[in-house]
Amino acid sequence: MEPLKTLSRWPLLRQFRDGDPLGLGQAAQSERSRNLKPRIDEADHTARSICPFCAVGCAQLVYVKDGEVTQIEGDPASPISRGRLCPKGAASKNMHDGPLREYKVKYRRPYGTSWEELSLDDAMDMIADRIIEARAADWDEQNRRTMSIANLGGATLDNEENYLIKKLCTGLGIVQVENQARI
Amino acid sequence: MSALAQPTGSPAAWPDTYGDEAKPRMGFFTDTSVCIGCKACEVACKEWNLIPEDGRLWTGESYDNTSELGANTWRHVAFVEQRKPLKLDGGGETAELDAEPLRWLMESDVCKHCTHAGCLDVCPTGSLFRTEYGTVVVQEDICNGCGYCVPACPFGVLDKRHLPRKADDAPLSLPLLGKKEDGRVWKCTLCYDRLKGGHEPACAKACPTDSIQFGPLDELRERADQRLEKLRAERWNGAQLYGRDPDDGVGGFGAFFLLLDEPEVYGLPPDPVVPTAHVAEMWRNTAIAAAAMLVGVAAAFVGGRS
Amino acid sequence: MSHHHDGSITAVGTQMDSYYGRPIVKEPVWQPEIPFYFFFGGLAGASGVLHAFAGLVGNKTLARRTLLIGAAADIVGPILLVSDLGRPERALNMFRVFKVTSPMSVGSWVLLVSGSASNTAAALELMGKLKPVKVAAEFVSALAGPPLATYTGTLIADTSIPVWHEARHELPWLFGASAASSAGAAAAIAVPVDEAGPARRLAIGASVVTLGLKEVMQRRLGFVGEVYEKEEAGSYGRISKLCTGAGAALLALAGKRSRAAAVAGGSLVLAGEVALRWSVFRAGFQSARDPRYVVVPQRERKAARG
Amino acid sequence: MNSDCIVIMGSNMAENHPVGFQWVMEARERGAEVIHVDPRFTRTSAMATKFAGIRAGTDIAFLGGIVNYILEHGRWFDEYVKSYTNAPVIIDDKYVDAEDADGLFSGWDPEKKKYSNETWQYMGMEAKASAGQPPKGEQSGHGGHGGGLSHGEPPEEDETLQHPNCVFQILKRHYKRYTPEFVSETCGCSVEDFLYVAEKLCENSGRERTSAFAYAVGWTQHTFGVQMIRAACVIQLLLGNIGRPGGGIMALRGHASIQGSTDIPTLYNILPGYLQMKHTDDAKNLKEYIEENTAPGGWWAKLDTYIVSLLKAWWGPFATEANDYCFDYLPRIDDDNSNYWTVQQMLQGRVKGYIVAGENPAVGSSNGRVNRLALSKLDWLVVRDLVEIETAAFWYDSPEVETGELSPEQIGTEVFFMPASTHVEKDGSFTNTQRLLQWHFKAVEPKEDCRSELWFYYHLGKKIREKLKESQEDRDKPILELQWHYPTSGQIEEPSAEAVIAEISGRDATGQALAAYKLLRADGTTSCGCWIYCGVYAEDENKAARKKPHWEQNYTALEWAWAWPANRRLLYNRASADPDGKPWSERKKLVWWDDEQKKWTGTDTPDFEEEKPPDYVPDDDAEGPDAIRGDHPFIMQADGRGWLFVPQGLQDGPMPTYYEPHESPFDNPLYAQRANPARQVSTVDEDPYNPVANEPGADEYPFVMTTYRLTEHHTAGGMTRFTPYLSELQPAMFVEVHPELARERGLTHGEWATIVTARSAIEARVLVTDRMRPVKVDGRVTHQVGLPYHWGSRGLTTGGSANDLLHLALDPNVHIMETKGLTCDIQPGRRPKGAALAEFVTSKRDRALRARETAPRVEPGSERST
Repeated sequence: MEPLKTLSRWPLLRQFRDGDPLGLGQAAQSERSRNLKPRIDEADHTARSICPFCAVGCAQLVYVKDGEVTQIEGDPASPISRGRLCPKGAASKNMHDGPLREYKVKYRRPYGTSWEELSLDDAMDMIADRIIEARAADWDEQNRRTMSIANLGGATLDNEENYLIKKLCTGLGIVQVENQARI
Repeated sequence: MSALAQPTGSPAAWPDTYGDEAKPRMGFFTDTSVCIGCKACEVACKEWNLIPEDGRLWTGESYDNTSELGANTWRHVAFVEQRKPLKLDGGGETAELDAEPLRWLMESDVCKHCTHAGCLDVCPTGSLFRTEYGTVVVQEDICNGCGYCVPACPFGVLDKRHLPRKADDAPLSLPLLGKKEDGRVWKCTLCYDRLKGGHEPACAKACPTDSIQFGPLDELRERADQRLEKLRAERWNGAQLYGRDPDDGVGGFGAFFLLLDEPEVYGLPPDPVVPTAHVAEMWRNTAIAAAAMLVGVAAAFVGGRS
Repeated sequence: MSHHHDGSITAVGTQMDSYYGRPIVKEPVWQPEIPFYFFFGGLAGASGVLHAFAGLVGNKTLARRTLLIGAAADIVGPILLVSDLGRPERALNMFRVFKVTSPMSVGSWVLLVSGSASNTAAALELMGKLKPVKVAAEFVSALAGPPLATYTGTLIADTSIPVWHEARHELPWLFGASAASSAGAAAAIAVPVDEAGPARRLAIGASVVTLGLKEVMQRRLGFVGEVYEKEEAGSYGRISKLCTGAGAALLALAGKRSRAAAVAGGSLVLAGEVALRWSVFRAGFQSARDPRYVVVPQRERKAARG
Repeated sequence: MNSDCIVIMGSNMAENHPVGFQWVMEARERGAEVIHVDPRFTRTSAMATKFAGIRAGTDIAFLGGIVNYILEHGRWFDEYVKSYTNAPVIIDDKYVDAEDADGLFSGWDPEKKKYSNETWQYMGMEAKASAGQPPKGEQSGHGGHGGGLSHGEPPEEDETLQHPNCVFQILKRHYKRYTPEFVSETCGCSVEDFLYVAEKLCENSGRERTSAFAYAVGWTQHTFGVQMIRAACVIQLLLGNIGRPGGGIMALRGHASIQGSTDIPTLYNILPGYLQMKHTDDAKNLKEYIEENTAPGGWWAKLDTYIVSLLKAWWGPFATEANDYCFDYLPRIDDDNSNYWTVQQMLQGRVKGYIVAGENPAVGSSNGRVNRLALSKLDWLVVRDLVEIETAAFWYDSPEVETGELSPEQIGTEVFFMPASTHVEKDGSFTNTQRLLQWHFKAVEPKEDCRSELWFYYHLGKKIREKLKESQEDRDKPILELQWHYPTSGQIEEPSAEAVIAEISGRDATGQALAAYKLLRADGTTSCGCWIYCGVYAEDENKAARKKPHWEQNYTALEWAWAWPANRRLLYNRASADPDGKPWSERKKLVWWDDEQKKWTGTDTPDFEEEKPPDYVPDDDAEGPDAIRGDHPFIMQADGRGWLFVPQGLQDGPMPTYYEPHESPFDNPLYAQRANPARQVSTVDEDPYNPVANEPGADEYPFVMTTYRLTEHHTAGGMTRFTPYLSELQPAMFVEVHPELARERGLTHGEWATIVTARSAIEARVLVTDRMRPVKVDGRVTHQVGLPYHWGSRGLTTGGSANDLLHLALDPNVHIMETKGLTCDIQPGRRPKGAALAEFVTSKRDRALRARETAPRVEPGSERST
């Protein structure tokens, strides 16, 4: 008896039948509300992470469902942050999936007036070529270095990334390696 | 109704309508004496509740560019710059060029989850309801955007969302029914869904200095009393609890505050009363007016047809 | 209130008895449909009563025409209401619950009863069928009429808008009188002069009561009532006074003799009553916009309590 | 935070490190004094128990005043000072103090504009050959470990501290003039405010109590930034607040891994673990390098093991004893190849290619115009970021394109924009401001072309090596022999970050993960990518990834992540016990000598050799850690003592002394030498300076200007101005001014103002507030103009870049620019648009510079000050 069942769920009836005459409490609760679950409880997995902004190093929990981040919040286990985050840390997901995030390589040729498309692999190839050329054209053998290439950035990156940058640049004789610590 | 005419410390439909499912009444105690005005609460709330960004207007009102609570702002941090001492016997700044020391008050405002909630009382659809936690929640699957709760709230908390509907929420393509804006009313749910999963509300969890404390209301009230005592002993200027008292015009707040100045300084009403406190009297009055109208119309028939 | 004393935000903070002059309660989100609904709802309700008494005294023309006017207004009313909803497709959620604390809920049910009754009666009248059912429907419509005409006053009074809430004693009376005046005026237009006596007298009498009540209300409101002198509420108020007064005078002086005068006078009264609803409607917005109307009375109340 | 008094200075901690600030708030609630000393009344000041407002850039006057207060009133912690600091050490009698030479210490060379530190040495100790040439460009806090000190303990000291040339007496004389009145007149604070702070610090120091300092870039970003921090060191050493719980000097750093990127440096002058890069004019081989850089005592004595292990990590089997472990493969640097030097080189077309990863110099660097013009001179530019930042868009969207100075058609720079991965799209570790390495796990795969820097540099290296593999060129050997093999996974072949951190941590010849840096060898049997990180991968466990909840551990939480060195949470914590190894007090105990077990123990990992007893005295020929006494806690220093007086390692004097900022409206109240004589100034035309002090033309730029961050944004805005939830919180660039200044200049709250220096002009909305205090200095009321620096032309919220107004005068030790105190003018209304902007800036500047020509000031330290 579907219709009867539906009728019996009518809040108006429940109101008087179930002792909520003013209709302010449970009688007014919808099925959706009754069955509500926090989406963090529905996550496929949770990655333990660290906030990418300042150097306090607050711990984060990153909840993932169907390959997408569904929530980022503080990790209470951290002795440093105890689950708390500042507005920037709290906006980490908004930064991660923000409307202006770029997903494709963009290329601007010399004297060009607009961006062009370029595949990632071609871009990598071209950059490798540029480095090899610049190095060959301006090599200081006495000091085993090239002064024609510089690399900037590192304070927002991982230790492992900084390590590879310094290692690769040193191997290539690039000494002008700097980051925000100077700034 | 009688319960409303004479506010008491307990909400009208909680815990009784929930029987065994009732939970302790949960709430917030927002202690502004430790608020650093970082706005983490605002952002954490938006992230969790998927609230849309709603404009980038610089106000010049100190560091507050969110301005007020509304459909898209469920936590709002107020900033008040004053030439007043933070403590009554000195402290603060005593620089030569300033006649008076400065203080900068910050307060994270939120829905009060009143014991007697005007919005809840007047909602004609039952979209607003009192949950098993004693909190007041708008059900987004029920609200039809009648807007009655908006002026009913003594604090101006609720508002209608005028931003476009989401793609998966297309309006019917019929005249009158074809509205493109969201059109529903939104406000703080005290993270109803998180509570159901045993998690603390997003704002309280994020708050770096524990200015926003979450817990069973009874405990929070006790804690607040102790806190006030401490601040008074330390001679904090203007320290007062706001909404802690179950005997006030809304029967006390489920989310109450420790302020450092009068409520109106933060944009809060000094002595809020739930409008439905007078509803019985209003219905009586309406009934008499209706009867009077009957009599009046009848009187018009005295004197014949022309 | 908060003047930028020396141009600095700090000076503002020190003097602040509001938060940067921002409103405390929210302005209603209701659109123009609502004051028009107040008018048509009142017209429908009072017409039902007028119809019933006309039937009782055997004034057939007056009875028939007021029935049709009432039924028509009972159709227009709900359309206006649905159109105002943020989610019109959820209009039926109004009948999810019945809440005595919500004048809008009660009003929705009254409107449902009134509208069904008056339109059933009107349909049967036009078809000339099922007389007993028609009479029963007319009876129901007449009973629902006075609440329909007056509840809207209580609806807006049951909010936190100072100028509405503080006028909770007058508003149902004012709206009832305005409804009666509208119904009388509409009937005075629609019915030949020699059968329109009761309608005319109702229009004239109710108009006088309306104008008097508004005056009483504004005076009693005092400080909070000053919005009626300002901006739109003031303009509409003056238009209302002028039209209603002139219309009633015209009806009184020439309405008995000249159909044209009756039509003109009735129209002026109708216009005046529409303007009245607008005046009250806009007064609510103005009252919400200025935080003084919230803060000053509440502070006085708080001070008086000690 | 177990402090009894916290002085936050040069930092706006509540705004910029809100979550760290919870500990300060807890301390305040426990009754600790929280003091904020700052030019602005900020959200930090609002939380403090005391705020003292000062003029931007005068911190050394304030701190020097505290030193004087301590010394004048006998408030120093006598036992600590005598045992743990170099206060008793007698200094070379040729040393001349700045107080006796109008602002110049002995050793100044006016030609080279540099100091030689020969006369700053400990009496009787020969300065080593390299001592006149201190470590180059080291990062603050890690400079001057004593590489140049000769062997053994300082030969001469006076335990009574009475010898006229002992450090203590020099200190006393040096700060004699830093009276409360001097502080008040220089900083513009009241005498009462100053005395309050000084007294609270002293009250809350000693056996039973400790005080801490917290600073950030408010101290580092000055032409005397390092000396500001040094001044706090002097105070903390005198009060006995270093190495003790609740004490210390806390650096609050601004980026997730700015500490990590200094430890494993993406910096020109150092190799991982603060090892010096090779210089063009020194060390011809490994042996010389080791000799020049090794300290006689302390952990720096083992430098040979660190460098050889690093070379082994990089060149593996190719690095052999026979070839000096490929030491020759290391490129050499000049004295200065730092960022702003590079930018100036770029401007002259000497740099062809530039890779920018996760940084936005077009907005974040000083003098934005110079930076953007420099980019336009490149052949190619690679920008890696999450969004299209101003640095990527400079060629079509910049103030210079607006003024017509640049146009896309004339810019030959080839630009590659490479979308980067966020922290949730990659594994890796950040090192936080407390030296804690914390791992973040990948949560989701990066989309489309987004890639981590690990991927980018690894695959770039792979491609380059592939393309060069046939090369016989000598120059290509280092890259071809580089150990560049990391396991990859997934469709995009992401290299394993864990493999990289394992390499950083180090292994022995058998491939066993190393447990600690003391196991490192100089014989090529160990490899280690960064000696201070050695042990983070001990037992083949990624210790940075440890996430044991804090409630399952004591408050030091040693099993949460991993701190360098050796998981020590508090450095130099041997100082938390008295010379005999007993805690100074029950209340402040942390690490102590357990006489029964004959070892150091406590709640933290002892930062001391575990079994070295407190009464240990080294033999004369002891080396390395063995040369440090059992009662000398500062084990990284060659003499194991905390340095009140720095004989070497600093470019601008052995003790902090007061100088005005490069640009300021005032003369130096102490000396004819107005500003730091050793500061670096640029020589490019694009970086002109405002006339200063009482020079003619200075009135064109009469106000003190300072720049800063807001809670709601992050640095140059790349991660926040493009983020909706943050943009709406601070949606416009604004300028903060006092009501008096607003009146004086006709500025209206909420309207626009134009701020101008000799470099540029920007516009901003006016926020009139008492928080931006004027100061009375030298009897003159001077206004300060406050500018947040997050904005640029792109993103969801756009606005003028405050950094466009800055100049390129730098701190001589670390080459950091002066952002915190300079001069400017402010006028009502929006700035001129297009070509009129350049015209506006230039005409004002020309007026100022022409006026200055009539009477340019000359300082003792140089021919021309500016």
